[in-house]
Amino acid sequence: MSILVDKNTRLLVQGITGRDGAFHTRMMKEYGTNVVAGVTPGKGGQEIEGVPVFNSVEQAVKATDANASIIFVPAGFAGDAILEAIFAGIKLVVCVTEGVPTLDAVRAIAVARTHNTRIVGPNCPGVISPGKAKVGIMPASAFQPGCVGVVSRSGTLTYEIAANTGEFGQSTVVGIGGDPVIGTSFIDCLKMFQDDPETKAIVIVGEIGGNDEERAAEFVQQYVTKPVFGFIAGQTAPPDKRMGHAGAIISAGSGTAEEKIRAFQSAGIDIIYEPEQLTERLRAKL
Amino acid sequence: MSILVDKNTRLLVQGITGRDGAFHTRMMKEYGTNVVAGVTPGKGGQEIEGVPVFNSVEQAVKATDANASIIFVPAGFAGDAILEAIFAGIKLVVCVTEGVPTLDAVRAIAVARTHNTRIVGPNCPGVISPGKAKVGIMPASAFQPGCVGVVSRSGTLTYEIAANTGEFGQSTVVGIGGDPVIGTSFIDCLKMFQDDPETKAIVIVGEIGGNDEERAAEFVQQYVTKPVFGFIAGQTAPPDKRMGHAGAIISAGSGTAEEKIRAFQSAGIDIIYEPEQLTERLRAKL
Amino acid sequence: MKIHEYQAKAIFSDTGIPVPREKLATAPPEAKKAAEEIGLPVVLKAQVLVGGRGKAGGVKKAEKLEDVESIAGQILGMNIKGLEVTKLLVSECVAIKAEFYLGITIDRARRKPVLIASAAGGVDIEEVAKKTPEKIIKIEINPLLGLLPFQARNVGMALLSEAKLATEFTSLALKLYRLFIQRDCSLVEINPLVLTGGGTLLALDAKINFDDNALFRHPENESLRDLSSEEPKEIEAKNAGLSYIKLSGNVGCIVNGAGLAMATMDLIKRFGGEPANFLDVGGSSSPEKMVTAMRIILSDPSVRVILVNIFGGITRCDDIAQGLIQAKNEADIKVPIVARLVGTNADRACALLADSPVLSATKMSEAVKLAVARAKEAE
Amino acid sequence: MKIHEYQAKAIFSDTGIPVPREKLATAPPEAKKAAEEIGLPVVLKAQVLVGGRGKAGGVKKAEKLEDVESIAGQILGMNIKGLEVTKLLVSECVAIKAEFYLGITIDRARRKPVLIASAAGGVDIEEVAKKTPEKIIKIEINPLLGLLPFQARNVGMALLSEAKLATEFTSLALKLYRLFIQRDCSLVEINPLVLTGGGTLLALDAKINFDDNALFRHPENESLRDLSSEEPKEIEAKNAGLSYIKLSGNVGCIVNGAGLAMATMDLIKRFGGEPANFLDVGGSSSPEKMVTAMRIILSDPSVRVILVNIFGGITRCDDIAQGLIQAKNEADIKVPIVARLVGTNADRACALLADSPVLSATKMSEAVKLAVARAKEAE
Repeated sequence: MSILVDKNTRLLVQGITGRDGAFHTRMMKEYGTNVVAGVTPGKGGQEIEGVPVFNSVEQAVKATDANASIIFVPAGFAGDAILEAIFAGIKLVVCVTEGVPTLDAVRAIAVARTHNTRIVGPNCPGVISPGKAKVGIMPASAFQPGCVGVVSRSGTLTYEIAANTGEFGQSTVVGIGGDPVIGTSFIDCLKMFQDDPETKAIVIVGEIGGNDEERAAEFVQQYVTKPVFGFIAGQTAPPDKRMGHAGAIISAGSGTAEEKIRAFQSAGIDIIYEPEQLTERLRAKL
Repeated sequence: MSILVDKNTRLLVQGITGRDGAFHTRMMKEYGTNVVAGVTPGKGGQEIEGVPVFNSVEQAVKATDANASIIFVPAGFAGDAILEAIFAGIKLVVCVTEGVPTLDAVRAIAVARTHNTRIVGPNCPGVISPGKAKVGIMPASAFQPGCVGVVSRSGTLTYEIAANTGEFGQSTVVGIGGDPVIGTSFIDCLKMFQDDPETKAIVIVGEIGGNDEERAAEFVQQYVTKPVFGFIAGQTAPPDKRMGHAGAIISAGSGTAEEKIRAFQSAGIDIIYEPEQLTERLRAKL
Repeated sequence: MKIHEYQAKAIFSDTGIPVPREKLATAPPEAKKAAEEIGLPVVLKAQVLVGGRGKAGGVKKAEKLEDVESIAGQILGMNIKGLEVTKLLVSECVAIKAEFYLGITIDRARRKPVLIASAAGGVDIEEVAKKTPEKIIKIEINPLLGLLPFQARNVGMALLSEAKLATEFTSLALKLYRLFIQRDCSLVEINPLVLTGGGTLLALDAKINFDDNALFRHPENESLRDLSSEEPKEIEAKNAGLSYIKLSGNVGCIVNGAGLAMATMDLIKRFGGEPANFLDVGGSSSPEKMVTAMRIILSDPSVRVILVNIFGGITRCDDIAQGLIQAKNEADIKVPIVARLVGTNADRACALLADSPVLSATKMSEAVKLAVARAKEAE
Repeated sequence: MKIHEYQAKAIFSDTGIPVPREKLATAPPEAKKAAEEIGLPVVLKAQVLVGGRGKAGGVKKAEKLEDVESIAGQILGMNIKGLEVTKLLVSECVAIKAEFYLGITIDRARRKPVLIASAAGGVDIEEVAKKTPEKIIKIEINPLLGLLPFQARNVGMALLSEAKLATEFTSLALKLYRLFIQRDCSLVEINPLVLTGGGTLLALDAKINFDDNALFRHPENESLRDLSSEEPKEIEAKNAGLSYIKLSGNVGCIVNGAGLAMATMDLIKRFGGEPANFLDVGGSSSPEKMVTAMRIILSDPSVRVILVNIFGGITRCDDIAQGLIQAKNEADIKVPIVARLVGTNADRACALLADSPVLSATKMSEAVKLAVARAKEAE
């Protein structure tokens, strides 16, 4: 097993004809992901990297039975693209696009809930179940099949952490995204990892802003029996400054790294201060 | 049994302090309906006809466990009143108010569906299960406990028809309302009547406009095993004129009484041309 | 509430939906002046609140300036389905590559707005829907989300194939939907929506109907009302809270409830009579409303008898009886009155009418038969 | 994006939310003139984009006209949390019966807008929420429905008890919500919302933050931006598609990804160094962006070393290497550069940098230690 994506994933790429869409379609195909269709309105009938392009998600799903979608369309259109995927019956939507207006995300997530669709992101690197499927923009070389589940608000930091799981490799790595409002939370992933027999340990990669880490810590304390490791970025971040991610901001003194580290510690989560320490810690617990 | 309302109905009256709200609260109480609460913002703490008044539906439900609501508030506020009832967890909302903007009804009905709330109306006389509960504005004298289920788009015509069920009386009489967009359709009621062991025969009282009667006829043909009688008002109505009810209009040649009578006939529904004929027809079939 | 094409186009224009250059004229010289300003050829279109004006000769093209006045003269004053043409729209003549239909309305069965589009534009869409339903595109709109850009774009792609035009269509359809919602319409329609020779989309015709139930929150619509196209007595009735429609028979009727009113009319016909009107006194009755109802009905000289059929619920029979007595006191009513009052406070009503010359009945059939008989006697 | 109180109040006023009579002043005589027009007493309020101006002495009342100029002189030019006060709001002094808090923001955990209200207004709401959470009313808003009138009214009843005032509150709250949605805000706040001596509601203060991600569809917000309150280098970076924040250390860093950039800063600190900045080159990198990043970092005279830490994904390492080479070609860079490039196209990047003086490392810890060591040597 693994979570969210695997060999049964039949992927649709929304915005396949753009620079990033086309590039990552090739990378995902090379990785072995079953990319079955692409969508760019007006470009229907073309092929990109051997993948048929359709004018609409509905047409693409009808023709190819796609069951997951990854979105590369520009920020102003991403909310609508997510809704198009939901309305066409897609059950997993990974939104890579950065800079999506918060209210668009709020709306799309509200609709997704009533349709039982899972949204990952926006502003996320995607999901990879190493050796099975990559639905995202992460470099393949950082990932190895294995037993550590990684869930992270970050992109490149996730690759760094994953690369340090050493000989244990990863069952699935989920980049949930750095925006204030995202479709999939730490807790959503913790539930799935806890239930996934292939996952033996879990790493949570958090950062300043919000309190998703604190809620994740509570959940770990109550429900997670597997070893959990935690990393929090932003201990040196100044207050009231948005640190790149729209969601990474300490405001009114809350959302600090200290609070999150404290919450992790009191939930029995093993804190990692240097990414490269992860390997030995895993060795100690597994 | 019976459908929609009975002795377990704990009724809330929204707009209880208005002329009609207060009058019909007394009439419903006199009939034996368990009216447990009323709501009029700003009048919380008062009593009307011995019924405690609250400022909000939420407070009323918390204090009295009301499970059904009847709405008498003015047209401009009725849509919001329905939503307030839905959000407070009420599962049956009867909207008597006439003149509710169509888009308000559309919105409220869309929300009701996601909350599993049944809306009857707007612009309807309500529901009565004779001898058990009256949630509406119909005159008690027209109704007798019995075995005929009546469903109607009209108000007074319904009383007329019900009064002509003679010795058979009525299990439940539902006035679904005369607006183009209403929460409960003929089919919804036909399903319930078909499943209600106490109902032995069903009368559908339709009128010009729309095609709810035609869809009801199809449903009767496929699923209803009980004897069904049909009455259609508006055989002499001119085209393109709204006949009182917002929904009663023949437009672009469709929605005529002839079409509906034909649909009823081909579904094996026994057509009643004069309300007073109903008694003998029931005698013939029951 | 219906409004004229020229009014709908002004609203479209405010909303950013492109319409042809055009001017309203109420007299032939005005039409000529408008044509000069717009440039020839022009199309002259009768402004009447009924369909089928094209077939009735109410839409004509003028190639030369000298023709404009004479054609305008033909159209102005024309009677189309009972309505006199008093206004004319002088419109630029647009080169047309393709014609489409685009409309938004409420689907009663689905209880939500629907967008309807078709590549078969410029013709009767009801006909298209009946004969070639495959040519109709129908998009259900979630009322909590509104028309979504991707939905509009997919329709645009289906109609226009080209991405650039689909984007133009999307923008236009979203504006049309916003208008539909913001002004509480029951129908907005562009038929035809044309692709011009210049390659852009243009609303060649425009139709907007407003939801009567929502007019109270749109005072801006009142100034758009064309009272000349409405029956004065129907307006008077509406202002009094009554719903009245004039018919051609001689049995006047006053009923509470639209369904019962129609059923009463149907029964009059069934028993050999002809209803003179539809009249619903409405839910909350008052004696004053009865007085108005009587006056309106009696102003129709064909009326030979008044049938009052009331099944009291919200309406109280004593209010009705009170009104009847008051009406009789205020005016010398010559025609006989047949009253059948049952339901809420029927006993009190009975007592009130005991000494009056009003003929009473308890069954509906009885009352109708009595009224029909009196009407026949009086003719 | 934050805007000033006076700007937020202008928007409130346009939206129909009542605000006090007030005028902006940038010099003491102007303040005096404003006070004359408004009428005494007045309150003078420093306009700065940070909280806590009251405690810092930036809000003062003037009873007499002769005091206005001197108090204005005290406040203008004041430095509040590093920002100079250049604008002053002269506001009428309102008689206050009660003070409330009203705000709308996005609840990250619930993923929807929330309305927050409290009878404890005029004070730090975060404090109230922490110490006396029972004084906070929090209403979840279904984003597909918006704030519903009954929800607003129920809050109004809870705060104000009286039906008439609750209705006034409802209208105000609905306007505030409409504003929140229509202008893509991340926060709208009235603290305090006051019940005046005259018995009406008034927004005595106003705060609006816009969602940065949605600014692209609100060109009207650009003119509201107060560039004087932003670090010029941060603006330059943003214009180049970079995310840069100046810090006080001497290890400049260029990283791709916000999380990795923060982790790099944290590791510099952990290994005994001090980061000079946060800099995320963003997802789609190009050599030009790297050149700009280098220029921005080098303009900080404290910087003794540049640490480039890239884990390639969307970002391609060869683009980064290209940029480094280009930057070195364009300017004479004196400080050492430590680069750690792994992931997409790392091999090509390696080849490009083979002959350059850039110090390479493969592990993050190694690179950070090297950079910290070089920075220490250079001091």
